[in-house]
Amino acid sequence: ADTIKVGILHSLSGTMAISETALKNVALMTIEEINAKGGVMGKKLEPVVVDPASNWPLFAEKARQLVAQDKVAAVFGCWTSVSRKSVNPVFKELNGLLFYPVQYEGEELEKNVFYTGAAPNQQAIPAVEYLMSAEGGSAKRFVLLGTDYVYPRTTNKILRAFLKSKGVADADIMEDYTPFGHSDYQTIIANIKKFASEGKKTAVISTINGDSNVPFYKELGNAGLKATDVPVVAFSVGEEELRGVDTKPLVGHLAAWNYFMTVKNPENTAFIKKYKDWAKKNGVPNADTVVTNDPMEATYVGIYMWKQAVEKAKSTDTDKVIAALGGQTFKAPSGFTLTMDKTNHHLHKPVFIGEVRADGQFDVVWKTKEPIRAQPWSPFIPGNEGKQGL
Amino acid sequence: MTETTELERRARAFAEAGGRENWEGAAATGHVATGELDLSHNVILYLDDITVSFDGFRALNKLSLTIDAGELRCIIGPNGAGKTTMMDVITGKTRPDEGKAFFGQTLDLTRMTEPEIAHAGIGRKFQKPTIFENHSAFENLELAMKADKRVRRTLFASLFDDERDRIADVLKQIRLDKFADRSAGLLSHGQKQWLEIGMLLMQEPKLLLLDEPVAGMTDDETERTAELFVSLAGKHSLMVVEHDMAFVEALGGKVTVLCEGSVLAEGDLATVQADSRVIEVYLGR
Amino acid sequence: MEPAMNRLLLRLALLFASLACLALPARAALDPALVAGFAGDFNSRVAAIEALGVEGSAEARALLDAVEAGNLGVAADKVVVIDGDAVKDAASGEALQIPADEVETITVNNRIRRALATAHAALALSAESAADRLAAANTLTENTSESLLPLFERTLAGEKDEAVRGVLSRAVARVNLGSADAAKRLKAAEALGESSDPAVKNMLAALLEKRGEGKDASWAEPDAEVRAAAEASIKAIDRRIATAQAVGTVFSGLSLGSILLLAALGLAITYGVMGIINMAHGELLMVGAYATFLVQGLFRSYLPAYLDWYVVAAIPVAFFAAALVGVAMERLVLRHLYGRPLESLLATWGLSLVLIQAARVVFGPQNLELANPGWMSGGMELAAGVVLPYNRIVIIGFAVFVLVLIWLMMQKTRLGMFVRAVTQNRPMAGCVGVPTARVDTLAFAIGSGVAGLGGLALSQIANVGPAMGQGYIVDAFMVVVLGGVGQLAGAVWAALGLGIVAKFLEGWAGAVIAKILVLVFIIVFIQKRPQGIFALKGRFADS
Amino acid sequence: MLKVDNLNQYYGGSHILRGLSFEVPVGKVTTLLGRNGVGKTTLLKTLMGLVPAASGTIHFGAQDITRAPSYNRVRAGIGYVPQGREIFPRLSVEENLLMGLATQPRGSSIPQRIFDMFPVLKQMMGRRGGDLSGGQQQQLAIGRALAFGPKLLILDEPTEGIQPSIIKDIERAIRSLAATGEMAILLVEQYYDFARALSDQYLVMERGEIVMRGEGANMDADGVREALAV
Amino acid sequence: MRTPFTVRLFQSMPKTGWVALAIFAVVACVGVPVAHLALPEGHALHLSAYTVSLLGKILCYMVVAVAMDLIWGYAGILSLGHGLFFALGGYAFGMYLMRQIGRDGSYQSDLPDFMVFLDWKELPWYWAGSDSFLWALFLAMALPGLVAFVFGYFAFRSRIKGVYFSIITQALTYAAMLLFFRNETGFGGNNGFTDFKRILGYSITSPEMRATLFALSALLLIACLVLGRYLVSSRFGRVLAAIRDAESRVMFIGYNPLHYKLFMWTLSAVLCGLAGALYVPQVGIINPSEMSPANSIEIAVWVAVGGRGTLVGAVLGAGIVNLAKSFFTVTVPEYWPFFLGFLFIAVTLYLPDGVVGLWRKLRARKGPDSAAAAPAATAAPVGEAAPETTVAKGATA
Ligand SMILES: Nc1ncnc2c1ncn2[C@@H]1O[C@H](COP(=O)(O)OP(=O)(O)OP(=O)(O)O)[C@@H](O)[C@H]1O
Ligand SMILES: Nc1ncnc2c1ncn2[C@@H]1O[C@H](COP(=O)(O)OP(=O)(O)OP(=O)(O)O)[C@@H](O)[C@H]1O
Ligand SMILES: [Mg+2]
Ligand SMILES: [Mg+2]
Repeated sequence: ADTIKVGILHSLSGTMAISETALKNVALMTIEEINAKGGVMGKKLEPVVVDPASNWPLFAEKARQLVAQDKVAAVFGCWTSVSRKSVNPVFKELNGLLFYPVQYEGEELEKNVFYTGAAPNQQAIPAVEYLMSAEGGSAKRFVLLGTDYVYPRTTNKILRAFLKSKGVADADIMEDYTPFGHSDYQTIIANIKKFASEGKKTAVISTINGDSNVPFYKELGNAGLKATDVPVVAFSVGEEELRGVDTKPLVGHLAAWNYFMTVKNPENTAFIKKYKDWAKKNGVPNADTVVTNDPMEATYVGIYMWKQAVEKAKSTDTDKVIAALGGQTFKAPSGFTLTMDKTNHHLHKPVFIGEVRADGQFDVVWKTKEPIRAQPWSPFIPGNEGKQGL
Repeated sequence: MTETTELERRARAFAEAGGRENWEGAAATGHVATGELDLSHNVILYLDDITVSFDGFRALNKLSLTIDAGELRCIIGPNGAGKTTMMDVITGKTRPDEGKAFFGQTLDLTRMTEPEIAHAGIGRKFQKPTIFENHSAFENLELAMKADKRVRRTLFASLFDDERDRIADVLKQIRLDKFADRSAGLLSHGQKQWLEIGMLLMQEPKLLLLDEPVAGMTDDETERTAELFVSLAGKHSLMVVEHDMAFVEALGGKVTVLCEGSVLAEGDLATVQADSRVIEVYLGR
Repeated sequence: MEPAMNRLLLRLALLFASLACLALPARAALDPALVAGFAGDFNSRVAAIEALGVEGSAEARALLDAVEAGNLGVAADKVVVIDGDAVKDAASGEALQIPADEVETITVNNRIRRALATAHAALALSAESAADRLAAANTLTENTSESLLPLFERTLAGEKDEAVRGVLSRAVARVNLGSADAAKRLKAAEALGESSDPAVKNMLAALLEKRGEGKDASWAEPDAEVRAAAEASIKAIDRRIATAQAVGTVFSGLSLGSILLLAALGLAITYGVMGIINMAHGELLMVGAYATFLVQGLFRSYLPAYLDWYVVAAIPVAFFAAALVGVAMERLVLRHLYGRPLESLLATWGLSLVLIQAARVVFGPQNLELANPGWMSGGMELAAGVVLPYNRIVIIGFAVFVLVLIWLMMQKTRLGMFVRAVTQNRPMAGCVGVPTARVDTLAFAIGSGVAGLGGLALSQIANVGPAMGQGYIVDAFMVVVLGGVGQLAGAVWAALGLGIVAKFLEGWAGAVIAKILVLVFIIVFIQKRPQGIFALKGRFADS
Repeated sequence: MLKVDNLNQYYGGSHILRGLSFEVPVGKVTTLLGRNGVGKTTLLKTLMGLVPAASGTIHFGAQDITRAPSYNRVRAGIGYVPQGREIFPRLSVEENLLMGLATQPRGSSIPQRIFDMFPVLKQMMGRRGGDLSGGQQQQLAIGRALAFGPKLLILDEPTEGIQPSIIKDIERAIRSLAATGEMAILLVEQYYDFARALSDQYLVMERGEIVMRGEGANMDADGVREALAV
Repeated sequence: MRTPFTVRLFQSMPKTGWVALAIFAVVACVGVPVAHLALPEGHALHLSAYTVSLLGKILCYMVVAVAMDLIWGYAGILSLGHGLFFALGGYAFGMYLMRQIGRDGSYQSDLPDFMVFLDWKELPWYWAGSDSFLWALFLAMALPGLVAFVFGYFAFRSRIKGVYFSIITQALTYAAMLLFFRNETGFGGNNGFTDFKRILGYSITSPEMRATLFALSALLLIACLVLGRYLVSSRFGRVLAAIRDAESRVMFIGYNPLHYKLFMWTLSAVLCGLAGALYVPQVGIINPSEMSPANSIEIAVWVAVGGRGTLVGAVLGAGIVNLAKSFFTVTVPEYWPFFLGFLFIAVTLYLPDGVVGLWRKLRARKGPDSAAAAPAATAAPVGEAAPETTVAKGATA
């Protein structure tokens, strides 16, 4: 064939559409860009878009269809952990290739999957270290707040162990969870207030899932919990999520990512412009206010890394591409040159801490000097000692 | 006139069939939690001081009434006197606030559920015909038929030939043989009345409660119905509520007049009709 | 007399200074030592900011503003201020020959912002309005330190306002609690009984700690009298906290209840009264919310001065937008389904899919931003940090308003009677002369419009996005059914009951378990009341 | 007043009304008799527009109402007492009566004569219609149809379930209504004596056809009773 | 005198029905395996793994639809919580599948991965026996059955009916979903169970296993249909329908509706559980979102699309909706909800009795002598044969 098919497996309907649609867009944009530059090994890329509709068994079905029926060379997709868990066996069975662009809880390594989002040590831990520093406000007490599912639970488990190692007593950690789609944060915020008012400097670490963030932040603003008193650092709130929030009362609350739209460097300027143009051209709703965010960048990076690996391997054969991917580097919009780790299929990524601005963007207040290597098997979870690569 | 005798014969045959214990183990069903019907004092229904009120309104007010085994009793009384409510109490649909209700000597109706009461032998025809609209007339009768009505049996139940014949008989009797397969919901009002009477016949209850059975029937049919009921009396006990005096007369039994929830007068029709209070509140001038 | 005089003089001086600032490019120099801290590490920067606040001169103010604007930086070991393209020495204000982009500006993060707030508060202690002073005093109390003591005492000497005095003297007491003078400590411990701050309670509790055992036992606070005072004060604080929190919980229950009610009221009409199993009800909420969003957009572009009132203007818009969608739904689809309630489930499920996707295609899949207007932002602070947010208070009021409206409509108008009659016996309603088709459309429009109002209210609390309705549909049905289908009063009790039960359970068992328990509660409750709270009694009920 | 011409009506496959033609003159009581299931109710439902006429025409006064929706027929002045009462169970008695005024201007009140005829309704104003006894409901249904003063009153077995004294009252009322000369009355009845006492004109229906018609006074002579008794 | 059981069983379905079922059985148990296993990939009749597992999944949905129809269509009880029973069956069997992973998980422990990770030191008591296939199979039926029985007993005893019942079933499944989302519940939280390896030691990804699971699903569906057909055409079915239409009347003739409803309700749940058990190995994942209220509503939607109150309808409905979904999400990924939404609306508006209703109508039009004659004959007016009836057909709506 004179084209190479690639699959895009992101929910365009259902609860996850809110986040995943933008990833589909960025993937299409990247593919167009690659095609405009002559494609991969002289062949054009042909995107195959399907909608797994936020339904996990459907993810597996669609993954199988992409790999087995459409014979795509690689799939870019998934957001939630459970969707990834659902498709993992399919990629393993059919020896396909998946690029997963979202920060996640780790505790996994699959030969057929490349993780371009952050592992906990590339996001959560630096963020907490920052909060504990003088600069971050020397927090002594922590509220670990999340939606009740695996990513928050795991992250908080890791953080608890981490905090303990830093000498934070159990009494100074409050852990609380809300159901999916929870929209009433009155009690929780009252509890946080109470916990925070007991004397020690308190910070909130939020792993609240997308949909609940708007009510959470609205309540936060109206209940008068200011960032200067009790800062909230979030791991799943980025530019896209903040589009639904009036951020004026939230200035100063934080997020930790490997990329922010406000990062200033030529790659990012170009990336943002490309995406805005693409959005306008393709009639994306509200095209003039589209934003870029971390998983979008990760998608972009993932596709390029795959392209480079295919060109290096001179083949789209899964095993060859996997072999070629290790050690690939790419100058990412984050301004850093990212490297695909040879052994663990994760990227070395820089970490940024950003504070929310009144316009819904983030001011980077802290960043790592170098990209950090991922630790998918967190050393803070017992039993992981010695686990490294595949 | 030959037809009348034919009907009579059929009704009588029917009444006899009712005595036959042809279903397996009525006693063994365990359905009748409170024991067997005991008619040793020849009283089948015994109501004593029954009071029912709805939001302060006394629909039944210390009502006492007994019906003998085999008796055909007519109940008349002004609209709203509490006749239907009384039947609700007897069949367990409404629980009385006070008072006793016994079926025979031993069965305390106020403590039994509707299916238990039905099983013990009380059948009822409602004032507004209530039948199974989506079932055919035939199926309506089949469901009503006296049988073991527990799930386990019903799952594997099928019709015996004689049961089938009996249904056919009743269908003919209620003049719905041509409508056997029609959905009951599509029947006319009068036909529904008949169907409900048919269901009651199939049920072979010991006590039949009939709430305005001839409403919406022609005079001719009213007569036939009266004959049918008369022929059922003796073997069965009947309590008939009607406003049609001609019908009540044709039935010929003892008449009880209810008014404002209690008994106003009792006696044969002529006496009652002569009672000035009855004329005042009920019959009119 | 004297303090007033002081303030007057101070203000005059300030005025003069700022005039001077405007008039003269050169200004009075600050002590370079004050500024030097900015060149140091993070902590010294924070200290520098606080020092500037205490200093309080116009130059200091200007410098603080520069920090806040991100214009203060360090270049060539000098602390400098960027002023347009020019770079000036921070202390002296001399222009320097350093290009602006070589200055490494000080990042303004939370810590800096907090220091700035303290500094500003210190400055504001001499503000004219008592409210400003009170706010400043409150801010300072939260971050007291020994260094602020002189400032407090200075201000207390001249302060007249009782509230401000109270706050400040408690702030002083907090500092004095650590004093070496037992008398001071005693006074402080007594004074703090007026507080309702858990932090104060912890400070007092620390005094009561016992170290060691038996004979060697020693108290953190050696003076028994002080301890007794502390104990009494703790009790007083506890009482205040407990009441405030109980009020807070009841309030959040009411608030949750009112939101459930608003989400369910429209359904109480379309389903409860008309009998249409409206699975697209959530999407009608969404339509109302999106309409609100559009109104906000219009105000932003055309009436920015009145932006704060967009929510009020959105009330009719949200109502009619949703009503219009409702009419379309009724005319095109539901009209053909009366008397087939189960089919309405299927059709409205389809409609819901279509509406969600339409919103996604037109507005995009993300959430939309709806800001609380100024008068709905923030909250009323009860004691002990319990805040009743204004948006929630407004929504409770709004729920009552909508409820009264519907109640009047259903019970007091002929339309209401017609609607009830049509649903009870459609053919017969026609046979007494009710134009059934029109009544249906109207009733459905009203129900949908009310759902739109619900959407408007939700937009002030929660997500506005294509799938927002899905989050409420289950709750809405539960409210309507728990109350008893067709019983508006039932829906009200159900919503409030669920809200308050949920909030009390949540305080006790956490949000997840609370939600599960609430559902179990519904299941058990229905066992007791198989027809909902306001069961229809009567002989027709079971037929 | 009402003129029906060659009316046909089917349920699914079966022909229920077969080319019916008749007139209901104003100021007279027209009774329609027939055994169970011959199609009387179906005819009335067709007249009210509850089931569409398959063919034929229905004129009310000068108006062709064959295809008019039910509520417009009521607007034109037809009052209907259906078989089986069909009251609104969850509306109060008062509201049920007010429903009878649906075509009247807002604020019209329930005429006193209804309470004169059915005193029990006055007593039970606040009770829900569905809680009434059968006979009370029937009275309510008649009261509701009379409330707005129809020009044509259609009654489907109105005496069903009503106590004798009130039947007599109804009889008197119908007669007096007819006697005003402003109202036409179409009465479907099984209760022969009642029908005969009221009829100015009768129709007998059988299997969807009108098989006998004549003056009310001749009913006995014409052998209507026997015709119904086959 | 009395027709024997086997005859009645046979008579419960028209001959064409039996023939169709037999053909279906042969295709599913012989045809599909051959097409999947024996035919080479390029062959025109070859069935890919994708197709087989997709169809297998849909077969499971069909069983659920039939179970739903039995309780909704025939007993008039609309359950908005059937997803729960399906998921419980799935979880019960999923536990077995997790145990079969053995030490092949990423932590190489005897415990399932998620337990290792959550620091569980041993299996919780309710996992006891989960390594036994038979126990798992038993549990897949018993668990949903028990839950349904207990829940149904109280609900029916309290005479909870109609929408009140529907809503509490919804509350039930919702509560269960939240419970299962919790990591502490011991079922893997949001991630649920995945990454299955074997059943009875055979690889779950092997084509043979896939074909076997498919055939088993087909057999289960056939069994459900036969059982369902028998039930609804027996007197039991008629009592059930009578309860649906007039529950209190049924009591007055001596049936206890509680027992009837409870039986059907529990049976329906058991069938769902079995379907769930077969579903999980075919799709490779079970997670609490299967219990989300929307999923349960969708089950009702399948049945409504196909035609409530006909078993074939339920089967067709589940098939059509799910195939349409699979098809549209690929061909028009961004607009498929429009297609599906309009499909639902169109069905309600134009096919009041679902797809089956349409089919019947068409058949009635094609052959008036066969299909239409029967109702026409029964619908004759009083005391008369039906000479004119065929002419008059369709005159009224
Ligand atoms: N659930 C209820 N709520 C209020 N009132 C009720 C209720 N049920 C019955 N009633 C009242 O109780 C009285 C008795 O009603 P019942 O139906 O027993 O009368 P009835 O003797 O059968 O009359 P009819 O001859 O008209 O059928 C009536 O006045 C009725 O309005
Ligand atoms: N919806 C329907 N579909 C089919 N047939 C019907 C329907 N309604 C009534 N029928 C049949 O039409 C015939 C006429 O019914 P209708 O109700 O008009 O009779 P009627 O003369 O009013 O009888 P009654 O005196 O018993 O009220 C009956 O045979 C009845 O079974
Ligand atoms: Mg009565
Ligand atoms: Mg009739």
